[in-house]
Amino acid sequence: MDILSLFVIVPVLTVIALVFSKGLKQARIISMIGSFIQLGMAINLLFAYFRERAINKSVMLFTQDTVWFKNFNVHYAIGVDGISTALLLLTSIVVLAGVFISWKTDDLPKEFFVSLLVLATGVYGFFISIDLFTMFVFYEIAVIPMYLLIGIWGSGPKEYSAMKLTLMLMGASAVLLVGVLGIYFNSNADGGVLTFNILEISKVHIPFEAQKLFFPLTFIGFAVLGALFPFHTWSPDGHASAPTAVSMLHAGVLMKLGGYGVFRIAMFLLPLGAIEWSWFFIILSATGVIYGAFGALKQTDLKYINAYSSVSHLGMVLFALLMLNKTAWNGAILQSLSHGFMTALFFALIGMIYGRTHTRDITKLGGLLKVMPFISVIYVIAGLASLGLPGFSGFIAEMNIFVGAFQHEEMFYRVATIISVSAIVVTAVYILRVLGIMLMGEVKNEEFLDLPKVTWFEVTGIMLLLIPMIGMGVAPLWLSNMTMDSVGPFIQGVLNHL
Amino acid sequence: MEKIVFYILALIMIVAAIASVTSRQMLRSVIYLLFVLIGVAGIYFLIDYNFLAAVQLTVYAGGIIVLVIFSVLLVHHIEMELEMAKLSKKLITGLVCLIGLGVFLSVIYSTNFNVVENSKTTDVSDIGMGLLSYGAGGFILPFEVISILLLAAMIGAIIIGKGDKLTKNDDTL
Amino acid sequence: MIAGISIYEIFTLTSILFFIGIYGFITRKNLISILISLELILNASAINFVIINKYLYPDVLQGVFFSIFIIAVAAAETALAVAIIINLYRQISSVEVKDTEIMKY
Amino acid sequence: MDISYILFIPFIPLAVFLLLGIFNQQIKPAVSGYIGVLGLSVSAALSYYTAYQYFFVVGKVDGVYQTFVEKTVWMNFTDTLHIDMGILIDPISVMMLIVVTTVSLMVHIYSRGYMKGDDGYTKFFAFLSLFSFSMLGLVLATNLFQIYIFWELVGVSSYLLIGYYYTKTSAVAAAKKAFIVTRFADFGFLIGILIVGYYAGTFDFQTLNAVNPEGEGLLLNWASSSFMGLSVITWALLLIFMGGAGKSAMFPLHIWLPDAMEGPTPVSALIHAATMVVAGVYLVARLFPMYYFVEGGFALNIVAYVGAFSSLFAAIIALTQTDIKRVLAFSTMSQIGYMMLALGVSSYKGEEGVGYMASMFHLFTHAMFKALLFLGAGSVIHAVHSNYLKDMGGLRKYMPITNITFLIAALAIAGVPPFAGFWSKDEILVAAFEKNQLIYFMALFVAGLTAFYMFRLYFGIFWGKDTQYKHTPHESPISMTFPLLFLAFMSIVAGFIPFSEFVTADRVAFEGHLNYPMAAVAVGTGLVGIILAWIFYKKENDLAERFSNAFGMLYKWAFHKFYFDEIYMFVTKKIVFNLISTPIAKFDKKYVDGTMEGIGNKTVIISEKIKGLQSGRLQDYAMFFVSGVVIVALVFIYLWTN
Repeated sequence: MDILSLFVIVPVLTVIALVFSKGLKQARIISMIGSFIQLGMAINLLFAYFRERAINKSVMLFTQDTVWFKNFNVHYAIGVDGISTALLLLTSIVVLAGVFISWKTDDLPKEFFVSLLVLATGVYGFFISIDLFTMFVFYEIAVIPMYLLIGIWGSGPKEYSAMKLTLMLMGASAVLLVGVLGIYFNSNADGGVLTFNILEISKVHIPFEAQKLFFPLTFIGFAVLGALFPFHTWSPDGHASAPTAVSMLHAGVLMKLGGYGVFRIAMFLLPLGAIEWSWFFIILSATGVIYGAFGALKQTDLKYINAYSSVSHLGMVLFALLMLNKTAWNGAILQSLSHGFMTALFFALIGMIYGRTHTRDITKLGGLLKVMPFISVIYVIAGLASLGLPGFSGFIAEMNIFVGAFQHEEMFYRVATIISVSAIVVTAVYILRVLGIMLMGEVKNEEFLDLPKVTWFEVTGIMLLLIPMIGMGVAPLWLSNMTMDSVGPFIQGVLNHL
Repeated sequence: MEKIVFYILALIMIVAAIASVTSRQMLRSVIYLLFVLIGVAGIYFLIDYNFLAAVQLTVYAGGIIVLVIFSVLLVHHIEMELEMAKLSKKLITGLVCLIGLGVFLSVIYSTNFNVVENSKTTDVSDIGMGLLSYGAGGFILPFEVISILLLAAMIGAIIIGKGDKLTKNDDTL
Repeated sequence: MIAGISIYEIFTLTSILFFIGIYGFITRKNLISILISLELILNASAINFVIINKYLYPDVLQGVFFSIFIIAVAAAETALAVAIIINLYRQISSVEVKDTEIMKY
Repeated sequence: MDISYILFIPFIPLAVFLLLGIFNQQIKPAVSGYIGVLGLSVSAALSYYTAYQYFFVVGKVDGVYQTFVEKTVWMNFTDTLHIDMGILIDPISVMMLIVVTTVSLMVHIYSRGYMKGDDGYTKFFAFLSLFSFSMLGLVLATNLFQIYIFWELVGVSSYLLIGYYYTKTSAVAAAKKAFIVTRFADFGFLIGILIVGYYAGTFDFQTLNAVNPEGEGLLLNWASSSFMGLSVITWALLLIFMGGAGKSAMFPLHIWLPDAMEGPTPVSALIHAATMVVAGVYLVARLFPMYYFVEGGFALNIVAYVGAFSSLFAAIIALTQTDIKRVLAFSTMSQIGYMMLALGVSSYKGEEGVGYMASMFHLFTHAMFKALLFLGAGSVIHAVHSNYLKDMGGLRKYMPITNITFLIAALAIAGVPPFAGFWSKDEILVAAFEKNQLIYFMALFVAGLTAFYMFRLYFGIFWGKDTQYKHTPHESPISMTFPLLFLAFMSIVAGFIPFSEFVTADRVAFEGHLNYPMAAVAVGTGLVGIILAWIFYKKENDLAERFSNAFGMLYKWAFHKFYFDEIYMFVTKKIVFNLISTPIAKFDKKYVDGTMEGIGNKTVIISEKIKGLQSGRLQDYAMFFVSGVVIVALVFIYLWTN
């Protein structure tokens, strides 16, 4: 069994084991063990990647290729580069943290963990695939459990939110499918057979007209998941209704699929289309950056604030990807990782606060620093990380994006960059607003004075997310170099087409 | 002569047909239909299909119409006025029918039919031979099928008409 | 053959009858009236069979046979329809279409 | 010169921070105070050693002070652009090391007394250490990006320390305001950095500063690119200065500084008087060759005017304030304006660079006497539990040490010889006089105002009316008075340091000398201010009130800080929140989400309609069937003929 396929097999085995488990205790132990194995594999993969990279210069490592649907030349083709390795690591950490955070799921625990791990399977599969069709299949596997997770274990108007989220994402995948098929049917533009393999398609000169037509479809198809303005509205409602671990996984990992897909497929395979359309999508994504930040300014529900902040941060990812520039692309990858840890941490903390105080309305909270110091301090740290404080992952990601985007010669791109940069100010405002209202000040509610202490599994979950975030921020070089090396062939591939 | 007869018949049939579908009294409607059916029989006579005309008169004008009249009498008061459709619906339907008619006629008139001049008279024996023949062009099988069908319909009609209630509990209605 | 009358005129007549039947079928609100309209349609097409047989293929009798079949089927259909209508009337004391819509549930 | 040991100077406070931060609950307050002081003392000792080594042993080669750099790549952007982390040793960074560690050490010692018994004692020391680390990192930065990184870190430490009393709403608001205003300024700074990075291809100070008057080298790359009549690099410098102005509370980004006084007083002394707020000055000094040479020093002129105006503006406001810490805050702003204007009027070569030297000199002396003033004020506040002048008076009897040290500091800031402020201020006035008469007269006027409001404060606190105190005020403990005495000592002797020997624009030492006429005028102005204050405030009388009434409107405006807070409030609350954010939230709910929902709802409605077609009515079906047939027939017969 090769090192990558295990990423799909282990969660599936965990799911099977879960099916035969009884009760919460068994379910969570099994999920925890499964997720631990995943994390171990991800770390192992990281080292294996470094060893392999030293001797192997091809774009993708550990590649495997098996035909599974001959008529359409669909392969189970897998392989990773530095980017997918990093994202796999992110996924495994967030999944494990998510399991810890859902330690106390009382309601249908077995089914909950099964859905969670099915979702994880989809995400893992998506990150390792290099075949468009296989990728799409895994993408759908990842998106579907969301409906159940929110619809069953959610809170508030959960059916509505689940429906909205699923419908919008499904709508997007419909558009995406058209784009993917468009790419597929143009993959023999230089002669040869039709193929879904990304690496092979990238060598083909897809006609300009086709690129122009299919780029927006592919881009929007993925970008909806990446909360592109104005298709972001599923995100606030969805996150608000979702249970904690699901919010974490969704914002932390699933939304990254959008950016990753844009990078791997839309930008890489359709570069001419990307250039043709970049002005339009840059306007959208830069709007999203500012708009999300301003949107967060006025909200009072913690999850809404965080959801809008995600719109802003992930807008930055799309914005960077559209710049077609190595540094900016690297920044986009780093931002994906950084936002993954950060937002998962945020949602975990929000879940803990909500679990204790039973409200997410910041105007009803106050003085939490006094009553739950640990969670509050971590919230402050997460907040500071989110506003791009040096020493945390967000800073290096944003700086890469800004420096990269600013390398663009044209005035339009520069102005868009400056507009995006201005979001850091607004971000500071809304983060500090939350900190000021919620954590500081006097304790507003007598009941808050006697709240349960943090538990070991909550601390573990938090630390799992916090440590990589600080690690990335303090010593970014190795990670940044790893992703930068992997971005290299892609940007080169794109430039070859111009 | 025949031409005039045809036109008269056609006029009667059309007027009667229109009257039949627009009359607000059930029984009149049926009687107008009777005129149309008789007109059809007249057409059959005109083209020398006497047997057919006779069948038309007996089965249709004689049988079916009587059946319908009975049912009308069973379920209606004589003077009862029927409820009519909304004007808009009538207009739309009329329009659609007129357009359809236009399409039909334009197709018919633009088609060049290969008419064979003849004045052949068909007698009953020909029809009987055709219907009961086993050979090529024989219609024994459909004939039998129709017979069975008629039988089945008859039994069905009796069973339905016998009057067991469709549903036992009336409160669902 | 009717002397002096072309096939076109007869077709015109039958087409008119046919569409009057359709008009009636759609607009009438009473089951028996619908049945009557149906008879109109059937007759119009029966005439067509016969006419085509007579004018275009005088040597065979298929059209006639079909007419006979149509008459037979019409008779059967009417018998059944009348039976249903009467039964319905017993059940709900009405033969208006709108009252029978209950059946679709 | 082996400079790697200098790494310990910032890293010891970092280690202290981590220690105190992580084991916050486990460490006893008394121990944590000692840990903090001990860490800082080591750092300070190392700094002094560094200074000695640099200035007297290895720094000078052929009469020119060398730059020593040690750095490592921290993060790669492109092949040429990368962020380095490292240390850069040159005269100004060494000088700043001394300033930061000295003041920080004093504040640490002082805080042991001042914060005694506070709940978050350990936390306080952790934050102080974090700040010291960040500030030292900022000082030692080798490139623009590194300075930006530490710039943000000092910003956040400042945020944490201002909001130290986090249950107090005003403190939280002040912390937020400070962070956001400086963040806004940093936005400009960052864009400036981006521009520099793009056009120069480097962030490195040494490479950037290697410009020369002939406009060779790096300048060539930029000459072609201009934007709105100015070359892009001037824009970049202006934007960088915007960042500096934000941190240094220059007009119009000054509004956060007075509010920042909500923090504990030692914090105000350390961050908002001596070190962080001079970061802007330090930044301009760091890039001085660029400011001076690029486009004939256009950006530098702006610096001078902004500095001069801020200086005057703040001095006028300081006249009217009644909260003693706010008076000091505005005084700080005014003095930093002084430093800025000194940089602005400076030239590069030799003795013409006296402004640069004077600015750094003033930075140094100001750090000492302003920290002293704040700590003295803290001592007073500690005694009377109030910030307001009206609650004070006649304290000289109760607090002799505080009284004397405060007087020394006040004399120093008023520019009375032989105290430190006199020497540095004199040099600034000389530099201004040579370059720009307008600025000179503004500066001179400000000198007079400074003397006046400082002695208004002094007389108001220690003389004036004999207030009856509920608790008899008493002198502070030794942990608090020792820093006062030490800083008072520094305020006296710092002026005699021959600064031009050490810190000059072109790194070549020159002989500094006193310009007697200028000095006489400056001292005269200062004395006038002191005498006026004497008349007004020494004894309790209503002169001051009548005087302020005479000014009427102007007094009222100044008292309300020229309504700048209100303007900003208006912009943020009314415009940003009510006119941008609220509509966006509504817009999002109503239109963006509405559109998406609308699509869904329309689908439902349409499907309802379509469901209606499937009515079960035979006649309707017949209708559709016939219509369909007719339409299909029409289409196929007439429209689609081939």
